[in-house]
Amino acid sequence: MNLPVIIKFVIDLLAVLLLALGIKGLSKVKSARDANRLAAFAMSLSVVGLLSYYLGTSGIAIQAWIWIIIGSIIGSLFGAILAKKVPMTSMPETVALFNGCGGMSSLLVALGVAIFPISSGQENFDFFKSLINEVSISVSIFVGAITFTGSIVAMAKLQGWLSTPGWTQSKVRHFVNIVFAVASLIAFFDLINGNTSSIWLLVIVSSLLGIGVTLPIGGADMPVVISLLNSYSGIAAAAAGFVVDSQLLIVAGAMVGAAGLILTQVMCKGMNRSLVSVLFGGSLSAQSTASSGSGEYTNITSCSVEECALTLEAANKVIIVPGYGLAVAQAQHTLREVTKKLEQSGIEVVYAIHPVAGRMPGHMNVLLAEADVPYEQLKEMDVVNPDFPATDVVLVLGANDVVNPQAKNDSSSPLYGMPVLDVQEARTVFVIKRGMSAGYSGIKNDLFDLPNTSMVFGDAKKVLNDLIGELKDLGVGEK
Amino acid sequence: MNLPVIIKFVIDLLAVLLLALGIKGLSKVKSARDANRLAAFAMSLSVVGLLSYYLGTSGIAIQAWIWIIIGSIIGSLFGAILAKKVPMTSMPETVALFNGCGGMSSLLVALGVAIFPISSGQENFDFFKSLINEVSISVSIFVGAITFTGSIVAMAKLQGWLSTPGWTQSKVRHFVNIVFAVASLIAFFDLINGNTSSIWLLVIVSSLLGIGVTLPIGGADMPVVISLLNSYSGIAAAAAGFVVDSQLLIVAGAMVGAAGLILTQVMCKGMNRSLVSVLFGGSLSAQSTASSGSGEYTNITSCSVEECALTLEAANKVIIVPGYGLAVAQAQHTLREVTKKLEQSGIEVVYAIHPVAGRMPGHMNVLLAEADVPYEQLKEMDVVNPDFPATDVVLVLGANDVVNPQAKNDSSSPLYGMPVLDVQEARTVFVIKRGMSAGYSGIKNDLFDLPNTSMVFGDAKKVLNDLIGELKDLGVGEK
Amino acid sequence: MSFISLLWVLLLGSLLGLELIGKVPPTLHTPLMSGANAISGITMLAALTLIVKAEGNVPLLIIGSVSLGFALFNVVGGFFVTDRMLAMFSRKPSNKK
Amino acid sequence: MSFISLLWVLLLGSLLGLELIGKVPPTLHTPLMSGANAISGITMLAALTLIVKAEGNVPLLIIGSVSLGFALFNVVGGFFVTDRMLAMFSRKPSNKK
Ligand SMILES: NC(=O)c1ccc[n+]([C@@H]2O[C@H](COP(=O)([O-])OP(=O)(O)OC[C@H]3O[C@@H](n4cnc5c(N)ncnc54)[C@H](OP(=O)(O)O)[C@@H]3O)[C@@H](O)[C@H]2O)c1
Ligand SMILES: NC(=O)c1ccc[n+]([C@@H]2O[C@H](COP(=O)([O-])OP(=O)(O)OC[C@H]3O[C@@H](n4cnc5c(N)ncnc54)[C@H](OP(=O)(O)O)[C@@H]3O)[C@@H](O)[C@H]2O)c1
Repeated sequence: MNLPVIIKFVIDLLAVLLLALGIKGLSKVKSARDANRLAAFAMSLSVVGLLSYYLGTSGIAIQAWIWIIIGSIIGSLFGAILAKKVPMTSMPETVALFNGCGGMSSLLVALGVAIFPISSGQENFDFFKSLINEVSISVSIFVGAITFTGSIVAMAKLQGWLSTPGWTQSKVRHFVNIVFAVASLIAFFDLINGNTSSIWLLVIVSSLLGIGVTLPIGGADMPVVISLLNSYSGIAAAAAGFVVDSQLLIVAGAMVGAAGLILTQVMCKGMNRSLVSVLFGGSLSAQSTASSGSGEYTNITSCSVEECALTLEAANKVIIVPGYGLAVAQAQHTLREVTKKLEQSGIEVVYAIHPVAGRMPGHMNVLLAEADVPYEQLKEMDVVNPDFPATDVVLVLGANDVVNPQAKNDSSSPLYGMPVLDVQEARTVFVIKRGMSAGYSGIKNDLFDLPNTSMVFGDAKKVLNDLIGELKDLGVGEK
Repeated sequence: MNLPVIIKFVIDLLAVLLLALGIKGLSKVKSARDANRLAAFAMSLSVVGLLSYYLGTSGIAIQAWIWIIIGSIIGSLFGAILAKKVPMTSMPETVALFNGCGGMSSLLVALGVAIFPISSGQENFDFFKSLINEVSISVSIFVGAITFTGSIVAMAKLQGWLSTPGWTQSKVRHFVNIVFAVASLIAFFDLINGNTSSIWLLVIVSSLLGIGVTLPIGGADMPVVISLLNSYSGIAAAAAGFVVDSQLLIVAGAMVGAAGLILTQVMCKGMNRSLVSVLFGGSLSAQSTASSGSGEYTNITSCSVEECALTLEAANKVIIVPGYGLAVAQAQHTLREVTKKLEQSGIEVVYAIHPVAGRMPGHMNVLLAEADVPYEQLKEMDVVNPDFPATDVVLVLGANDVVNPQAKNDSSSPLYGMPVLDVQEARTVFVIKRGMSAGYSGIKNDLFDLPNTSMVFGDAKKVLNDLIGELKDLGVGEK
Repeated sequence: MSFISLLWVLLLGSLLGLELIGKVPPTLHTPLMSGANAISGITMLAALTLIVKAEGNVPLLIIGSVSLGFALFNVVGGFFVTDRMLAMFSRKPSNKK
Repeated sequence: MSFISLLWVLLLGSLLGLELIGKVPPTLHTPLMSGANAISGITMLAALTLIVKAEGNVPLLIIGSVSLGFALFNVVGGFFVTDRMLAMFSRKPSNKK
């Protein structure tokens, strides 16, 4: 118990306090941004604590410094560049990529320690100590590998690089995954028994398990999966903490792991899904192609962009409902042009934001903020719902489930209970989407059958571009 | 690392989990009772864990068993009897007494270890270890003694056995307490330096410090003080955990200590007080005798019990506002008789419960429940406030601050911002109290000056008894 | 290392305690205080340890036994009295029957 | 004893994590996930330890350095991207000016 130990303890303690404050603050709108910076500061603090500890005790070799600097510069640089450049629409895949790299880091540390046992500075080396070491190394490898491959698959699917192969929707996948899981378990115990070579088996089968579990899950469920994998990477960090004997790592990893689990639950609830069905239910969209075929629409009115423009011109109050389709079509900037034109002719325009509209919770706010939509025009569901009866035109842009009246009226519907936007109460509703296919939940939308609803078929971005043309022809927005 | 260690760890872990759940559950109305039982179960579990550990390792001598059984039986018996017998009005002092005994227990353990150093089973005894031991022993003694004497003083003051001596209200007390604190500090360091005899100095001066700090505080602030001392007894337990090397004790003590601190804060806020002014401001009632003299009442209407009875007889809807004075007069049962009579004549009677009416937060609910007032008739402040305009008669029974309209109207008032019951909006208000003296806050009550308010002077219990007589004479409640 | 870990345990226990109580309705302040107070009687474990390790040292046995008595007075009384209070609150459901 | 204490640290850290997040508004789900993800890059400390203790073992140095790179990619990128997202939310006050 010398000075460096005490200093390091105090710094670590401070770092944990700040990290806890950071996680707590990130869950409140007011404090979120400061909390994020606080957490970042805490992380740098922890690095300072560690380095100063080694400087004060064993010292750090020049060679070590070189590798530290190389690693940090390259990693930080790529991270910063990617974070700056990536468009807001690609947030889900970006978070997945970052998360995967965190898992990879834990995996590598554990591998390194396993292959080249380092002198841990502990004099009283005993069998028990080495057992703990091997267990934590194995856990770190197992969880780290799953996190890495799972996150990469999630990213690839979200980017559209990977589609959902048909066979992954059959029951075969459960069998395959069970085989991987059992193989991991065997490798795990073999490793603990002292058979170091089975480490590679563990790496391979746990990587495969990560792929096998993530591949069948549909793109729309990805936010939940990423959140879960994020929780895993916390667990991997905690396991790495046991490997290198660091309480700070254990605490921080455990906190992130547990908080990630809670967040995953909260997210599932927000989307009216259960974690089990996300993980083992397969892709929703695959199921839905069947069920949406059976939902028969009887009273669809389709109309042209021109008609839509004419109605808009005559309106006083317009509400825009952006959804997942808008995000996919990346049409938020085009939308902003349309609404500018309308506003210039004195039409009141407001955006109705459903909490889970888009690709991730809160995604829509970010997308529209990026397109410079003034914050005052974004209205949350609870605020905007009473306004629909007094609204002339509602434009539903690539949204589907979040405007489905079934959620309120039909207690047998799987959507029942999810809060929705009451667009049907407006005078006229235009639904802009590419065809009659269902949304995320795969359920028929009663809204489309209502007499005051007209469909405008086409890609959201194309339709909006056409709309700009039509509005120009009508002289809207050109006083 | 053998079986007993593992078993004990698992049991301890479970106990901590259940204790955490218990503390959490105790803060929600729905789960509070179950949570309390859960916590009790967790405590017994921890005892089982400890005993089975010693049975499995060093064994427990017969002699030890005898002393264990004697101690537990006597302690539990007295605790259970007191808890069953004590009237609900004496809750604050009962909690204070229990709390003090917890502090005494920590104090005794630390004393025992200090006087007769026990073999702690640790082979690698070193200087550092003994330093930690001495620090934790000293902390345990210091905090334990303060908790004990402070709680006993609090109890005695609440019971009325001790009044607030005049000199404790002068600035002298701060000087005296500083002397005690410095002396404790000296004894503390002397003890750590290895001078075992100064242990008695530490015991004495920290006991005196506990008395010196608690004695000047007025009875109405006692709930806050008890809550703070409760937090201290958690700290004492955690320190004892360091002494006997028990993580369970450390965790449980730390949890209670921290939770107690938060609760103290929350309580202060609920009473519109600050912790600093509670601890160092002296007795509120001592200050108030001065300030209440300066508050001049200009328009007091006093009336007889008979008049009050006549007005009640003619009423359709009556609201009762019970306060601290009712608790002091222990008139809740008499009150119940009055309201029964009124109800029997078809008059609607409701009780308006202010959250901090009474001697402790939530005390009024308990008192009235004990007097068998049906739960439906107890209305919380927010629920009952809109009803006052449609009410014929309000009976304010020994309440003062909680019905002071200044809290809403006068931004210069110390009460400003505290939510109050809007009794002045009723047709007639009767205020039953012994004289014109002010309430807890020492502030003039504008309500008494209002034209629709009449004062009925006298002890609450006596007035209510007279009222029963008058109502009987009027034939109320005797169809 | 072991002592540092104990300090971590202390810190984390405290943080957990701070987080556990969020909003408490005023009606529950007293029962919560009383329940937490009962839990602080966990020092009974320290008293038990003292007795078990006293190895026949009679004064120590007596101190331990007295300490245990005080602690159990706190624990048993505390939980009982809290239960009594909470029983008064929870008349709600029984009346609705 | 030391290992038991570490397990306590693990347990309490998890409990604390469970308590820290109570109600999160849906708008914050993504930033919270992304911020927590950045924190999970704390494994960078393990990578650093590996490098410092490698004692000139070059393959180990390389593994450590790559691991550090991955971790810092996660940390730096994660915090930046979270900040970018949250900056979009917090236009509220700047517009009110
Ligand atoms: N935000 C989140 O965090 C999140 C995450 C996961 C799941 N979810 C779930 O996703 C749903 C979100 O509701 P939502 O109403 O926003 O979306 P949705 O119900 O998934 O519907 C999106 C609609 O957009 C249309 N669309 C797709 N691409 C388009 C394009 N390029 N141009 C025009 N239209 C296009 C689709 O119909 P066509 O194919 O006919 O064009 C589809 O019906 C909810 O059920 C929610 O629970 C949300
Ligand atoms: N409940 C709690 O947890 C708690 C704890 C601490 C402090 N407080 C504070 O205490 C106050 C509670 O408000 P409150 O309106 O209930 O009480 P209060 O403002 O303290 O007033 C009580 C009144 O009762 C009268 N009284 C005393 N003994 C009486 C008796 N035997 N018969 C008839 N009247 C009697 C007193 O006037 P006379 O002397 O003229 O009779 C006094 O004005 C608040 O300010 C609150 O913040 C509450």
